[in-house]
Amino acid sequence: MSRLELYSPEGLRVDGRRWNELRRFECQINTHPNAADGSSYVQQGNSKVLCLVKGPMEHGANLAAGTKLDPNGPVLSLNINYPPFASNERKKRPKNDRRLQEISIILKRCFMKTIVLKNYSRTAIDINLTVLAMDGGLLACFCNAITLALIDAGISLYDYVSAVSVGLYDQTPLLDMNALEENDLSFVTIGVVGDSDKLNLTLCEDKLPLDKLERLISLGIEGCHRLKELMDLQVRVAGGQLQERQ
Amino acid sequence: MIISISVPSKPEASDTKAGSSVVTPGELITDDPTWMRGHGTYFLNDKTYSSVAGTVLKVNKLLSVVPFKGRYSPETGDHLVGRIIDVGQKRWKVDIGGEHDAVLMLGSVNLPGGILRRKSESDELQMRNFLKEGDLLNAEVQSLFSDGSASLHTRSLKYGKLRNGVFVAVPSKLIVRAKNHSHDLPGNVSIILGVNGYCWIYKTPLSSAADHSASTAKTNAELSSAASGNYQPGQGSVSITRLEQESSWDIYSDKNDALSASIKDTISRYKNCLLSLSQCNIGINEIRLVRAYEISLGYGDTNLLFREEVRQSIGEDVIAQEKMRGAG
Amino acid sequence: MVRDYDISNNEKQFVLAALEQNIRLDGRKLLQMRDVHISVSRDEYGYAEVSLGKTKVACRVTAEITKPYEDRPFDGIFQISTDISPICSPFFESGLTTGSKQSNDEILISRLIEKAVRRSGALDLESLCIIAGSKCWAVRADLQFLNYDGNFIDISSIAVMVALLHFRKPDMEIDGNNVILFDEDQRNPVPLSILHIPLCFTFQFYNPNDDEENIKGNLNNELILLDANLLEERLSLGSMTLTINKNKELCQMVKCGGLNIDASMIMNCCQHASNLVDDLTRKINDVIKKDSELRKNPVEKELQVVNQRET
Amino acid sequence: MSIVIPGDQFTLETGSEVVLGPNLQTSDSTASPTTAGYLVQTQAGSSSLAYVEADSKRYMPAAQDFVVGTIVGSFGEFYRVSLTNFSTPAVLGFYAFPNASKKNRPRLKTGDLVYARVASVDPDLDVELECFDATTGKEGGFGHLEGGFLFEVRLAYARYLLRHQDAPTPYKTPSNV
Amino acid sequence: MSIIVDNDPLDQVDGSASFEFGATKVMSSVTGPIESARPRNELPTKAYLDINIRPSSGVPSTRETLLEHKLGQLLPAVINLDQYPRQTIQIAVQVLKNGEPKDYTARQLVAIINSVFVALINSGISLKSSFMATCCSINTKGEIKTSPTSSDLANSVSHFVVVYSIKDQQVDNLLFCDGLGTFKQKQLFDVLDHAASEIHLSFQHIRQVISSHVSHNYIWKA
Repeated sequence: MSRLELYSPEGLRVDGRRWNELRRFECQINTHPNAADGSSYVQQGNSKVLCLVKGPMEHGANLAAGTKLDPNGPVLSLNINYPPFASNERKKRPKNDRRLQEISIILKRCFMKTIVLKNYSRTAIDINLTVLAMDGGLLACFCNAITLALIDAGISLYDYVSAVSVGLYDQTPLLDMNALEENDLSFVTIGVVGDSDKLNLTLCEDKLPLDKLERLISLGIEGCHRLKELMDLQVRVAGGQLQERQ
Repeated sequence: MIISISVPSKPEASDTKAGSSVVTPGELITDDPTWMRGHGTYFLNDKTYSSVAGTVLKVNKLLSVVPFKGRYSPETGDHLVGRIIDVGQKRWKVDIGGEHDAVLMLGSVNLPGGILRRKSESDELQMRNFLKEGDLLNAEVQSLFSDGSASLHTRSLKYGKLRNGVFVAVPSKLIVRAKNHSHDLPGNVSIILGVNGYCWIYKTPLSSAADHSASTAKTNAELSSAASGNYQPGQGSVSITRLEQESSWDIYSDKNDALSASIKDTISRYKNCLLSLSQCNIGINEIRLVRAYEISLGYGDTNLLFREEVRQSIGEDVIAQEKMRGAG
Repeated sequence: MVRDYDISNNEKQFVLAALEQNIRLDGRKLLQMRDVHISVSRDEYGYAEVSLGKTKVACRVTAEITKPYEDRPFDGIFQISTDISPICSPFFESGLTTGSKQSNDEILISRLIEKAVRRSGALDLESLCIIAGSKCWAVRADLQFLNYDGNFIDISSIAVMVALLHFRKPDMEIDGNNVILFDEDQRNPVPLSILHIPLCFTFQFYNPNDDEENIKGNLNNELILLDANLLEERLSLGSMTLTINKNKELCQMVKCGGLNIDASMIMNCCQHASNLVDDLTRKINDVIKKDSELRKNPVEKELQVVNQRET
Repeated sequence: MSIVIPGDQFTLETGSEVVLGPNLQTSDSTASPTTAGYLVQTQAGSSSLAYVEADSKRYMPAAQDFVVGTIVGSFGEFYRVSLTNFSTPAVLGFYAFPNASKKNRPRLKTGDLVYARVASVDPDLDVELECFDATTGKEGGFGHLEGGFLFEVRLAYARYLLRHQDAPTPYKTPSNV
Repeated sequence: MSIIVDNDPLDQVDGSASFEFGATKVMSSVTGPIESARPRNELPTKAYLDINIRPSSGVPSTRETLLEHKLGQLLPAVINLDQYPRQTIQIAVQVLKNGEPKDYTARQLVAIINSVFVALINSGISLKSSFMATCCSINTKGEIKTSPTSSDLANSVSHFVVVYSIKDQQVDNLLFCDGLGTFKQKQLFDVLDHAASEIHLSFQHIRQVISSHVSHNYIWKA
């Protein structure tokens, strides 16, 4: 069905990876020390996402009018900025793009169970995501970027949430899909909590044979654990730098 | 299943890990249930985990994790700089850069007409004449509420509305806690280094110049010792008689004094020095600030100090000097 | 101000305590669905009412001829509208501000239905094309939420699919660039081409001990239940929606946040849903079959009887 | 007893004192119901009583009713208590408990159930509740309800149940399971 | 004309009713008095009516807004709004079957008004009087037809929606009259007479439905 050979008989994908290889993962934290309480930059292959976290604070800028602060936990507001230049189509997205709205709700609910709520009663936390370039793995990049930015902001989390997408080519699961693969193959995005096998979020929007699901998820979990390791390393490095001279 | 990825070679993580025991969220700190669990941790099934990225701090039997970064959390006795954001029923709401806004009760400020005056309803009605939205003030944390938000007071002459200067915000973590947070600096300029990271650089007031220089000289010696110890409210404040004399409407004036160009230049130089230290993540105290100021004089024009690389080199020079002196 | 149901701690504790003993207030087992009741309209096409316990949803499918989208000249148009009216509960208020709890629920419901039915290709869009680039059928499914007692997602997927299966569009002929539509009396209207029947199953997660219990460790004490009613849905700590068809294809799997659930338990849910999907699909097909039998005109029926005798 | 609906008219006996109960409105000497229900007219001594017994789902507070409500929050020295979902919450003062004082405050959390009595009702003000017997100042069985399960019944049925124990209207019947 | 009324079919709202006559069917719900969702909807002296009408297919349009407006004009005359200051009464209507050509709203409006009346009764909200709506059409020959069918309407010159209040089982005040098309003054009066007698007849049925519902609610009184 596709004009491109997504997975060659020799076991190579369009970008030269094998089925179980992640794309190059780079991340930084504290990228915008003056603009926000916490900030991060995540690069998965050619997908680049920036995340700024403001708060916890009592007066959220993104708070919808009339929303009251919750005595049991923070009010998360999540704003996704997806400019036309970030993707190949250069399509201008309508303001209330249902797909982005859905993603923002999913992420909000995901992190409401990850933040130690009881420490942040009556506060607001604003999360701003900006896509600089998108080459697949939108939700996964968002999720990883938010985790890092929240950690950078010093907000209490139970654990890391790392996410990755896994697709299916015929019988072969493919880890960390790029945009070309996402266009033609069914895939599932999963978010894993720390080093456990527990899933915080799963999102699958295309048809997948049920009996293949287990393989995809187990590959995804291993990918997530690897990402978590990489993120953890970066947090420690950045923390060490921050501490050096205090 | 093996996942092979091109990973940047692992930097020597061991040096940070072993030295000050850095932990990240979800990391197991101890499975010994006898520890008391402080901030930055959570406890499940007899095990204590970290909830932030930071260093483990053990005080007696209390285990907590100090995050690398984070918002300021107030403690009683902290000397702060804050900004009024709301005037409410008998209280002001003050932004202090923390998770919660602080409150300043009408009863916790000095009003014109002396300290022993009763607060009347007319005071309630003219609260905006004292302090209004946007005003900056320095104050002390009087007490904390159960949710960690602070109640402030300005019942001392050294606290109150701020004038004749410029506001600088730096990360609160960089402010080194000391006995005294207001300093008179060379160049006829003073600074309040709010514990919350909000700072105020202003022209040294004429009347108090003499008083303060005496007190700061004394505290300079004690700077290195950590500011723990006993706290007494209004510590180091001025006698009541002076207070009464000065508690006039003047303390709530909005008018700045005429500042000479040289003072303005010095203030902005200090501001840039402060930002240089902040950019280089150097803990800020009076000595380092003065050193940075001295170094910056070598760069001549104040305008140059806006440049990032200049700031970086100022910061590095400060550290280098410190090391030299430490060695010598 | 966001209005919500005020649920007392007593109710919460009671429900959770009962769930722990595998008892639900309406007497079901944890993974048991309520009885699905489907009725379709006798005198018109494309109208179905579905109820799941007290939850009730109606769906009406209509079609008209329009111009196809410019970037998709060979496809027809299919739209699903899922506005929730306060008629089903004052909880769903009209004209909500974005960001409130209810509007989030509403967006999720509409996206889930959209993805379950439209994106999974349940309706063959190419078959709706009449003249490429200039004329096509625009099919529209309007969901009417009538009564809220939890689980709008699952019931909506059933209602939309039944209504689509029940719908007949007028037969037509193409004459050059003109389209001739035939009346119901002239020619029997034709059904839509439905490729598969995706059905949603929504699981709710609870942890009777503590929200935090299972963040670390491997206790997996979470309770999982299917087809929650109002009270259960409001008390839920997380949910997951699976969309499956009877070919055992997973069309959608969405777990948005909520309790962290072990992958193995998620696989169990999938297994359970795939067991249920056959029954439910059969039920839907039975309703449609029964309806079309009733509709067959008497002459045809007689002929059929004759045929049967002959064979 | 006859079933009446809005618009039906009946004359009230002039001269004698007539007490109009719920769901009735008057103009001059005629009265008409405001909703559908059973018209009840009874004679008690010199005065007569007329009211329409009607069923509905939404509880409208009336003074002296015994009610069960859920605490939904607190402000100042009051709790907000929800008697019916989506209705304006009633208020319950911290001092409307037996032996409550500034030092000895009731400790109720959001979500707790209370059994209370409606103290005052005015359409222009918030409904007030109290958790002690105003005549004696004693407990009177009110207060925090623990355990058990809450369920709703139709108001008419609640009144029916209560009448048979000679008590006025609660909206939710507490029952321990 | 056969009328089918279903009393209180919904359980999440305070009062509900579906009203079906001929090919038109409408479901209405009433909830209230409840707390206003927005401060600007709080009227200091009376209840705010939050009316919401949804069409049988498609998204709400100006058509529904017009119907909402007409209903909003009629209801304050029959509800004792001043008994519920600062509260909101939420009325939600779902048209299930149009039963008339696209450009007409007469049959729908009649069904909406009548179903809202029964729903209001069920909700226990204080009413000034009972009321009922009906519609008439005048065809090209000048004949008046009550409760016109879809094809009657399509062939009519003018059509009317008339609402009367009912007092002591008799038709009382004219609450609302909406006429569209061209007609003479005399025709209008004729229409009103026809409508009044039609309402007088039909209301017996509605009354019957309400009574049986009341006695069903008080099943223990039997």
